[in-house]
Amino acid sequence: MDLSFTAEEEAFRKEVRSFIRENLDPVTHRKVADGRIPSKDEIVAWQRTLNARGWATPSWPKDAGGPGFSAVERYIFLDELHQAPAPEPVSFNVSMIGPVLIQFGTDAQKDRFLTKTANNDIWWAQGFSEPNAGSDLAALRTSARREGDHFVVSGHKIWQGMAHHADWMFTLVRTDPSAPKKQMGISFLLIDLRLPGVTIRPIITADGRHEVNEVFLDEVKVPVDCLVGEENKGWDVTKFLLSNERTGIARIGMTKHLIRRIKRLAGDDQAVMRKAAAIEAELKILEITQLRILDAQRKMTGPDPRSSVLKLKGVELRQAASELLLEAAGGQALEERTDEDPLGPENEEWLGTIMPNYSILRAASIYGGSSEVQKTIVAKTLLGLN
Amino acid sequence: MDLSFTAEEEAFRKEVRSFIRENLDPVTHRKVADGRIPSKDEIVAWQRTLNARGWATPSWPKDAGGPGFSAVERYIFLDELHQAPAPEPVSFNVSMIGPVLIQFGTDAQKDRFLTKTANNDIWWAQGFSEPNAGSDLAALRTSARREGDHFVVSGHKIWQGMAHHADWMFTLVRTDPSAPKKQMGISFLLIDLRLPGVTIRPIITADGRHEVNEVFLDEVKVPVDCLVGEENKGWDVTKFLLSNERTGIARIGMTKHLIRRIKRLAGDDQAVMRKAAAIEAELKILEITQLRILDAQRKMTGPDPRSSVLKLKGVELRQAASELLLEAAGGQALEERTDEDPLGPENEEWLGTIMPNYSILRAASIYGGSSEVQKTIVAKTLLGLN
Amino acid sequence: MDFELSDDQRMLKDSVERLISDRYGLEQRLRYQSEPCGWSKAIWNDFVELGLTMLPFSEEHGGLGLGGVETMIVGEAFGRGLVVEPYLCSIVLAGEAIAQGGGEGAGDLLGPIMGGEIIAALADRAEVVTEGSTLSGSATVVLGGDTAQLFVIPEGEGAWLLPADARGLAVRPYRLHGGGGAADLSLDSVPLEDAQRLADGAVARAIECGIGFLAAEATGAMQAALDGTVEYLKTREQFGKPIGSNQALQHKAAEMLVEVEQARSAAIYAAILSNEPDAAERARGMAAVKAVIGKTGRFVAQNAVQLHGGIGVSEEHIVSHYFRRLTAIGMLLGGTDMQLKRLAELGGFTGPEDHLAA
Amino acid sequence: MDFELSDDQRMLKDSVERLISDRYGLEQRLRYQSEPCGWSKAIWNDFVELGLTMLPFSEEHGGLGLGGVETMIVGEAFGRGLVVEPYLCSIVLAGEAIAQGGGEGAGDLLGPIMGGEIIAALADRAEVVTEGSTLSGSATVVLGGDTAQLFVIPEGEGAWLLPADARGLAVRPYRLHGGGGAADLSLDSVPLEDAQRLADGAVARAIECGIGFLAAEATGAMQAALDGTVEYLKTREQFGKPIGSNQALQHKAAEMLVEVEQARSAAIYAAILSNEPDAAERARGMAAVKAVIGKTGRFVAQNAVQLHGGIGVSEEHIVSHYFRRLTAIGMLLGGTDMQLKRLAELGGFTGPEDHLAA
Repeated sequence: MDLSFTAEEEAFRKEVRSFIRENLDPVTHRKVADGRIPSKDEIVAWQRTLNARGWATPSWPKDAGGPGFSAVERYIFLDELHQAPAPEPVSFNVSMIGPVLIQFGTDAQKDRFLTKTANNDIWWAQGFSEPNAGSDLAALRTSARREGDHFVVSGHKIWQGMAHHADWMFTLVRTDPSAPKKQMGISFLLIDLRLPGVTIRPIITADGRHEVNEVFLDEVKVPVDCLVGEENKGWDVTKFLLSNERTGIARIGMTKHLIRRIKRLAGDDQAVMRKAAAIEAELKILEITQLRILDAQRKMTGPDPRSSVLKLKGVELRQAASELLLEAAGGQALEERTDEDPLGPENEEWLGTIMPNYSILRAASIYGGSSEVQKTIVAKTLLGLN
Repeated sequence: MDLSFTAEEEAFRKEVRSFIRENLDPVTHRKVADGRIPSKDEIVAWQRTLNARGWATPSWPKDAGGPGFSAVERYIFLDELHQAPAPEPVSFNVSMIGPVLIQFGTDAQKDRFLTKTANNDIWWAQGFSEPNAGSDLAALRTSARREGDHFVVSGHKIWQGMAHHADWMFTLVRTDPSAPKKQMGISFLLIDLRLPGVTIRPIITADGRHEVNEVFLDEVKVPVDCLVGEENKGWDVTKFLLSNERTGIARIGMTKHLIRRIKRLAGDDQAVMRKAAAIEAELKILEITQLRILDAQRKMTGPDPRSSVLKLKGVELRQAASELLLEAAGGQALEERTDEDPLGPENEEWLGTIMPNYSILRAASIYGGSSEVQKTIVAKTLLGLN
Repeated sequence: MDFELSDDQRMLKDSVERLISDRYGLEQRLRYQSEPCGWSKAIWNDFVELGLTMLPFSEEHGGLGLGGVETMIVGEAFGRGLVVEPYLCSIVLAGEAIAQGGGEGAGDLLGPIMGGEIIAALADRAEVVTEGSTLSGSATVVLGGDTAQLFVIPEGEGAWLLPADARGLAVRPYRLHGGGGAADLSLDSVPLEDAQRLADGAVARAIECGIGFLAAEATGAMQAALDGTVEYLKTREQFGKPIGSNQALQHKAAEMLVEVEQARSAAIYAAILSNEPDAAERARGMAAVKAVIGKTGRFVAQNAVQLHGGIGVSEEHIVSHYFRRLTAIGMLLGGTDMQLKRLAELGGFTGPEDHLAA
Repeated sequence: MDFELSDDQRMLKDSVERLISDRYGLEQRLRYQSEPCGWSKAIWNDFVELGLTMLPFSEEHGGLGLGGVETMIVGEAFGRGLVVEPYLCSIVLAGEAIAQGGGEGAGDLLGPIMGGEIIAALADRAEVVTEGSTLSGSATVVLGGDTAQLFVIPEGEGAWLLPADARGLAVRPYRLHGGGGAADLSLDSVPLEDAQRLADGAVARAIECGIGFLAAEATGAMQAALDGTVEYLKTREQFGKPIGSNQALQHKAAEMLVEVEQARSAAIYAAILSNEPDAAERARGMAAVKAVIGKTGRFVAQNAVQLHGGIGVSEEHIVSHYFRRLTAIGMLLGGTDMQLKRLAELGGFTGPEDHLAA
């Protein structure tokens, strides 16, 4: 039993850190460190910088154009991005549609999309949830009827993160409304968002930001070559996508960054420092849990329900840290500011997004499988309770 | 709106306090203050002292031999006992079987039992739970078949608090196994524990004490005049009993006593004092909640689901205080002592029962309707969630 | 002991609640917030006409001479409506400080405040010193300071009254998360010769009234958040049944109810405490009230959002606004930890002595 | 990075677990506890014969030269069995202190300890001073002190080795809630001339090993408590169905699992840390380990009892014993708050500096 990284892994960590230090645009870096969301251009530029180094798609295998990282390298790479902090490669591209196309795409689809996806020449949106299909995703109603070489798609999708930046959307549609089980009539479709009949409406969230959207589809004609996998077999693709790429789900590096900010703001407030220590202690141990599960996952295939453990504790600690950061910042954090406010002096802690980030981080226990859903998964699959 | 007590109520509080100060045996007082359980003789003696003053049965109406306290007086009386601290009148006698006999008993039963019950000439045990009938009380199996002037009772009861002190037990038995609903075939019976076929077996609990018991009933011949209410209508009696007498269910006075002990032990440990303040703040507010509900209950009849609110928060704070007391006492509280150890010097804090009491107090969120059951009651009756 | 409202109080409650339900929907509120000063002059005038701005002041000062319970009634309705008009800052905080500490001139000062013509604000986080007959220093997050014409600046146990256009006084106004506005003040040798001095203790008393109002406001917001959550649990369906049929969510809602009941008790306690003559008793009690409001508000807000799922963090859904306002309330006039520290320093409610010794 | 056990470690695990499952049921444990010294000499001899008492000591000292992972394996099995024999005090605490600080004589001193003939104990809560060549003061809750023949008494950064029958040393033995025994010591001018001095740092190192062992023990106890709880949820029926079909109880069990996984990680971390040469790194890490063990143990113990209902607090049910042992573990060698205070004082794991600056 050995917790230490190999010399190669340690060297890789240093290499990643140096690369970030030397190549991340200072303004982008300041923004992420301040808890602001960078602009689309800044995010795209950073992903292209990473792509030029071969690192934009950490989970893709070498023969699909990825770096062919080991699980540990992937972990180290993400941890360094989170701690730096630097923007992650756009997850819709890199962790979601990319692996799906690699696994289920036709050669034509791979040729058409993979390179552009890695380089963010195409920005993808995820079109899964609907107003009445949240946790119960298979209840979706967006319909696609086949007409010649096209699917004609109509429906209403919601919570499309960054869809206003996006060029394409991967989405789930109901192609067989008469299927005996609701999971059986669903297909996985790629939709060009510039097509007629697509309307994107912003949703402003509790942090005052425009990050998510609704997408209305009104008789949108989607060519059949945009079907991924078989018709009516979209649920298999979905299950693959949702169980894929859980590395870094605990977001430990992001929480560490919050701890750094807390310590800068706490000064000599011993009560805050004690609470920070309580979070740090659990976080340090969660890092071990993360590595243990990573180690076990190297030796298995398919989804690992223990990812739910990482998500539950990771979210708990990240939310606790964001709450403590708000406490450390005090009343002045209540002043309304926006991500677009000018950057302040280099050494001044930016309070402007602490309250918005505390607010929006409550959603971390909702999206990607709410904490309630995760507990049910743990109870059923790890404890056998039904 | 007015939170203050009337001059009469304030005077009554003083009177109760003086009475306790002047009449409570110092050894009994020391024991309760130390967190020990007094002996049977000490408990009986105190109840008789209270009874001589007319206060042993605070919830009984005047015409049944009680003091005829108002709801507020009952509250004040119990609060003073809890804070003193002094033993409560034995609840099996005073809060459970007494009110049942007053409501459902025949004149003969009242004459036979009430006076002796008030004076603790009879000590009662409660015989409700069975190994397979806990939260699901109506699943009980103890059977009673009618044979002439007797019921012949066989079964296995569990968790009889202080049954080893008891002379009689009120209990639930199944008299009609063929009833269409399991609640419909149950009768409420009084059983003399000296009858042949009764065996009492101690259960030692996590605090090392013998407080609860199992009672085995093997063909026990119980005279029919020991039936309370109608045959097969015992469930109505039970519902009355369980919903009756919720005054003081939050046990605020007991928690205050724990807070006093915490403060004595904390010395200048600011962290403990801060945690004590957190409990105290909520406790102070719970007192207002208690009074609000008391005020509302004065104007209604029947069970009040808001009693569940008091039980939930009251137990939470009492358990938190017992945990903090353990923390304040530190490692030395781990030394095994018993209630029978000699009393120490007057001003020395007795650590011996802090750990046992912390342990056994975990049961406060289990018995009398577990916290889970209380939350279900709140959700269903106060929020209409089904 | 009596928890019933009097007939007059019930009438007040009805009329304030009607005003809020008629005039203070989420979209209306957005409109008010987009007015230049960040709130609605029309609504403010309604408050004046309804007498709300005169409510807590003595008849001698030209007010209605009503007390903590009436203020609580207003606060609870305002909390449900998420009212952004400067009632807390001008009437409850600055107004109360002037009423308590303004001596003979208080009535004259309060006139235009009660009339709604002047907005006043209390700088509860001021750090200032007098130098000769001038005042210098700064103050952060002065509630309502963005539109106030008159400032109460605590100094020592008393305070100074300064007009917003006083020489040497700079005001940096901004909006607050959760609604309302504030300002940071910077004071550079502001002359005190014309300024009015408020008597010692007035500010402490005003802050206690502010805590009482926040407790009521929080109670209204929490109750509304709970009501909305329960409604959502009953109507939102997933997997073919209302999500409220999930026992885990039922239990979470039950836990919320327990905390809302505690918040309500805290608000009532604060209302009654405002008449308590013993300053130490008030200080202890108000520290407990604010600590409990902070803790319960945090719990209820977080769980209301959680049980709403995604739409709980949408600007379009009112629960996200309750969340933010409750978060802000927890931080204003001293956060939970500060209040508990204070309560511990004051010795708490239960001393270490034997109860029978008392 | 590798979390697999080696073949030797797996063999050790199998044999210790078999010993515990064969010889350490709840009733057997009760019998051992009722022996005069409060534990079983026969079981102790089994431990000796299995080599467990030699396990952590270097081959140079006559031990097996094994490390933190092996100790963790033993600790976890002992935690599941609720072992009451004086392994922690004599081997892990006092033994380690002697091995670390005993210099050239350590091997001779350790011989009878490894042989199981002598029980040693470490007074981690000693308050003593030297006066000339004597030692005076006291120590409370010395683990295993009730049956120890040899005491390690920390003084300054080092420690003194004293036989239990030393002149001026009074031992008040007692049993502990949760199992095992301890003693309070009082030292009245105990002569030091024959006493052995242990080198500076040895006690600190021993206490770190003790924390590691407690972490493993706690993990074993928590896992067993969770296993028993899940089994109970599946088999106990109320209202015509297993109580484990209640979603609220399922979720509580899931929360327990998360904490048990954290405890296991803490134990593993401690095992690895025991080889860490950097003392500051070890100190920080062990503070985190103990804090997490205290918190998770409290949570798992409380919920295991709660989900068992009434029988959870019965002496006859093993879950009540896990509850008490986990409570005790949380309090031994420094409670959670003390560890967090220490971690904060040590600066924690993440400094305030920018990550990229490092």
